[in-house]
Amino acid sequence: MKLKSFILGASLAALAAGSGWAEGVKVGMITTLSGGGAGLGIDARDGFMLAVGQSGRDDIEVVIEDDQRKPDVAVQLADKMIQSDKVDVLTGIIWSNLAMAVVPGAVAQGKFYLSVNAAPSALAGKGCNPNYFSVAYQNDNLHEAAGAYLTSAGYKKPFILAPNYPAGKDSLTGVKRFYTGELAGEVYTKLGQTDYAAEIAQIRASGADSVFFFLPGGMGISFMKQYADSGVDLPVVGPAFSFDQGILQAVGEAAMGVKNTSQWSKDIDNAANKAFVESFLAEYGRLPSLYAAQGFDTANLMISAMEKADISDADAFRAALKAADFASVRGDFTFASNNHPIQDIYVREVIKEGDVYTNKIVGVALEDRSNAYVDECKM
Amino acid sequence: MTDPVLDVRGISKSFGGLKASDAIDLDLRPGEIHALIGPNGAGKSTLIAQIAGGLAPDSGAVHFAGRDVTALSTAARARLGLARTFQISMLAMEYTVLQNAMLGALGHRGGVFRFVRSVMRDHDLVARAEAALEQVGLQDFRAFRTAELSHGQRRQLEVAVALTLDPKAFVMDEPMAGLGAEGSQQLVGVLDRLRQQAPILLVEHDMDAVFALADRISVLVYGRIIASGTVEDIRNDPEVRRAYLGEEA
Amino acid sequence: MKRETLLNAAILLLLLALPLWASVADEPFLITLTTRAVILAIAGIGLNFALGFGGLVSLGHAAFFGLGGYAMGILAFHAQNYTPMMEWPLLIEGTKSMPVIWLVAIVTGALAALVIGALSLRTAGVYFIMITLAFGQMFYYFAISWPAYGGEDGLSIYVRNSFPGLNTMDPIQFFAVCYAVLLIVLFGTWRAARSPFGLMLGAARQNPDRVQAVGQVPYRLYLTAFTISGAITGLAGALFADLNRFVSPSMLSWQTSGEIMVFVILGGVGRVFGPVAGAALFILLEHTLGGLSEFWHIYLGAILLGVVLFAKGGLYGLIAGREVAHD
Amino acid sequence: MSSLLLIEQALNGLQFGVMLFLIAAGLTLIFGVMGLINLAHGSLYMVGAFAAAGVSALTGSFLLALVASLAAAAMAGVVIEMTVIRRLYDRDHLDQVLATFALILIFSEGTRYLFGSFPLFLDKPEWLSGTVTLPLGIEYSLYRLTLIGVGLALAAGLFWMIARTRVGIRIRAGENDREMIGALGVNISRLYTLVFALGAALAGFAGALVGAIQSVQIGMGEPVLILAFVVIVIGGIGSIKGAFIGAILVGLTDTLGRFLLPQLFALFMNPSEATSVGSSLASMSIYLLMAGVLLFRPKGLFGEA
Repeated sequence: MKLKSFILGASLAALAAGSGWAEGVKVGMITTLSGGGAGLGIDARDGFMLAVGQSGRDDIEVVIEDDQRKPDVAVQLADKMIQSDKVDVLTGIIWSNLAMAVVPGAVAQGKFYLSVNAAPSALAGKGCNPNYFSVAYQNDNLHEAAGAYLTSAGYKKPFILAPNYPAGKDSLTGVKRFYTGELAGEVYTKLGQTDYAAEIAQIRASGADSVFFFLPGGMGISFMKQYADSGVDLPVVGPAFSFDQGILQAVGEAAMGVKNTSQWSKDIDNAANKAFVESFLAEYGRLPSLYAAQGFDTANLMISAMEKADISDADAFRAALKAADFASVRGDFTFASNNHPIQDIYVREVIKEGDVYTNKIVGVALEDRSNAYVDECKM
Repeated sequence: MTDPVLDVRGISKSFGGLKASDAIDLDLRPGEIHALIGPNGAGKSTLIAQIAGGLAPDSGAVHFAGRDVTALSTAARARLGLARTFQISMLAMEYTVLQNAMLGALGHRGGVFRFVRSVMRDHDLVARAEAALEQVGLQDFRAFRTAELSHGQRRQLEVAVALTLDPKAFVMDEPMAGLGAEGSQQLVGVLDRLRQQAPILLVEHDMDAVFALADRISVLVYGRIIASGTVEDIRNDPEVRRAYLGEEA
Repeated sequence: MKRETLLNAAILLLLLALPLWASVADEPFLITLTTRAVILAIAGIGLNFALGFGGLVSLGHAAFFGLGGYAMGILAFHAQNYTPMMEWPLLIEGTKSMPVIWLVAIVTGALAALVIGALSLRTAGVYFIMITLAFGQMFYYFAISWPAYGGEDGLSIYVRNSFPGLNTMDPIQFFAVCYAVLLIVLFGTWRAARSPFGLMLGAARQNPDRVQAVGQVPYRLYLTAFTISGAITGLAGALFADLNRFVSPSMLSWQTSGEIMVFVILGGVGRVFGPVAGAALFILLEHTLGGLSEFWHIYLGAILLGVVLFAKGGLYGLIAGREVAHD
Repeated sequence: MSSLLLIEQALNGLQFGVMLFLIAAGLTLIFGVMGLINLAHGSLYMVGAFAAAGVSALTGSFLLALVASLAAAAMAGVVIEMTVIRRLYDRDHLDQVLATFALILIFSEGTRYLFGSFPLFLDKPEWLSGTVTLPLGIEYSLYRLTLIGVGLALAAGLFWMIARTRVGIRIRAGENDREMIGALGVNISRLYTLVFALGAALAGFAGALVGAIQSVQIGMGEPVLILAFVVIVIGGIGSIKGAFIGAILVGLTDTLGRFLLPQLFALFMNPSEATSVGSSLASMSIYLLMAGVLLFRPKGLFGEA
């Protein structure tokens, strides 16, 4: 990978620190590069590699493999990276079910795992581990923020829906944690469902004053298109996943005006973020997505730890990670005691810039949000 | 006169408006070859299917070996000793000749649901199968794959498989079909000896074979038996000549 | 059929020698990879029992594979959390003992196959293919939406289950266990293929009318074969889950059924050792092609297509000749 | 629960069923005439949707996009028929399953190679947007109503074609006796290519129509394929009439099941659990329907006994 421009941020600090460390870090990245969900993995990878490149360090070696979104393949790759490539750090997994398959085994073998996206509750509470860090969020965070937004915006009767699988259930639980009022309805849809006519008809009949939905990937695209066409024009709220840069163009006009919650947006006003958005656009010719930002931050967190400690000294390296001494594109960023972020979660609105659909921040839903599982984590 | 081994009593079968079997009575007595003839479309195959199983008559009954088998499946009738050969060869083509014969012996003896001991080491079964092959003159072909056999040899093998069932009666559906003069002659010889073992209900188009073998002949036309009797009776029956032989001649 | 025997021996030796070498050369991942091939081979042998010997084209074997996996997952999950599986009407505890888990997996696979088979075998041909596929989907959706055991997230088991006298976390020891199971399953299948049942089942595949005419009922033969097939595949599922220390609904997805079928075809339908060769070849392809390109599925598809169209009989067909030996 | 809502849900089920029919019709036709089981049928659905999205992005015209979906799917159908499928007619079902499984892999990754990994955008045209008010005051999406209309019209056209036209007579002849139509002097291989292309075009067209209100993405064909299998198994393989009845049944069962089952369970469970259990059961409802039908009619509702 060639860098066209060399910019501020963590990279300069990295240069200044020089190459004082004898031993580098070997990173194993397991992510989804083929099949249906490949877009997310590709963005996370590109964000991560952008930061690695910008650091100018030649002591970071990254082994990248495609998990095909299959848990058994991910486990196999993790075994290979640990046993054969002898990596120090694992990262890259997008999906919670794959993370549940890989992370417990990897950290049990003394490896570090830095999550670029997936952060299931099981790994934040009872299953937490000192070597496991979620750089993105805790899975519930964006849903909690949506609940908080429903409350603060004064909605009295939201209709909430999510797919019938663990992440979907966590989602609605998260919403209800910060929205405790009356619900017009609560519906679980089939995972992978593509037609939402039945649910939309229920929404129409329910007397709801707003709609919250969590339908990742193609499900969200289908839902938004059909919703826009249904004549129901209640305000819609959701987590960022269905309104992210990669997917938004496929939703199109139907997404305009939707409020969505995210811990990152390309218009967060700080130097690191500006530099990131510009350099990503220059490098790859497209706007960065949430996943790209998470990948970028993950790499920079790791680099910041490398500057303070040698990977061979696991305790020092762990402490350096936990300090989170890097310039996050999200601004303020610290780790809670269970190694999940404490950060602001924003409310964004979908807008159109020229021909491109994108988001702008319209408010903060939750300030310095940690997560609900801190107390369950004993480590 | 001894009791018939196979006794078909008044069976009828209709498909839509078409009466394929119309109150048919037919029997088969020990030691005889009873030939069933009739023009194409007379309902011979339908009748065979009701006798051997697979098709239930609308009314009437089939008695075999002293019991009513009308409600029994094909497999159950076979276990009682009703051995059938098919118009089109129904053999396991990938198997050797011996293996095909062993299927019959195994099916008849039982003990199919055994999973460990090699079936080829079951000397009892092998001996039964080989005896049947010898009886039809296929003993030298025992190791051949069935697909490699000539048409005539497959016909012989069909008969051999039927033999392994230790049958009380044979029902043979056009065993001569597609055989040349030489093949027919050979098979006629085999069947001729077979009648001592068990009687044969023979459905056949080859009139030379029928006249050479049959003790009795029944003529089926449009689902009805229009005549039944000895070879001489049938040869001289005017109705048969008109309805059937006339056409053929 | 001397060449077939030679090939059998060569494959078994290779599968044994590779991990032994890897163990000496300190390449533990190679052991893991071979273990995977061995386990998938067992799954393939399971399917081959129905598909190759009985001619039952099942596109729903992922159901048995996944059920075996969940048998392991659920038992081990309760054992690791010290919660009983069931308290009423009788107390059932979880377990981490492999032999017990295998037994449960085998019984679960067999029972599921018995029920699915009893319904599906009322049909034949394309109906059978599609019905088994749909039953598989039913299990898949059930597993995804059933919250008790992780739903789509699946179940993680932190430590591999135990086998008396062995340390199963050591790759080579776990490999030895799986290899031994493979040998036992192979031996059993080889005997069954030559048994009275095997002879009659083969006849039912080639010509069901013939089987009826000799007094046997094809349905019973098919159902027995399908049940045995489900039991073997269930066992493979339990081993596979133990290899990954993880089980999830993706084991139940129809792509898994397709892949198991691919092992059988790549190796050679109806050959006792076919699935072993097929699974090994598949793992090799997956590993080498996956390194070539992000779009490696295209190559995999092309190779599969080539095998189906031009190399009927799979690897065994190419090397040992087209004819399947029966004695 | 109002009866109006129930009627609206029934309409939704009908619309879903009609679209399923377009896919299932090709599948069942190809099986009926050529005896081929084609797993790659879902890929043709995807090809149609991607072609439509591509042309729509270039020209902005929805009608052109629909034409493109028909053309592209039919073309893809002709190409795979002539290169691969043709060699499979005389093979057993196992080979057909494997070869078409391989085609799915090639189609999916090939499409990703051409179009990238992100879902594409395809929208319905302005003049089909919004809602109409039906009798009884039901407000219903105009586009969905159009889908029902187009689907029913295509179904009628298909029935007419098979019953009345020369091609239809040949198709029916081919279903009954392959050798006979050869003897009649019909060019069988051309007839087969034509039937395959027709089935492909129908699937591709459905892909484009549905793609406008769903997500146009890699792998969109497989769930639909499995549903189409359920449809033709219920209806009886090879029967167009069966495919139609089966599709409507599946559409209604799925939609109404999703809607009614959670409410049913809510009568005796707490709401949150009821939605969870109810929707779990709903996701299996069509498979239960299928198992039920097969218990009583192993060859489907309209299969030849």
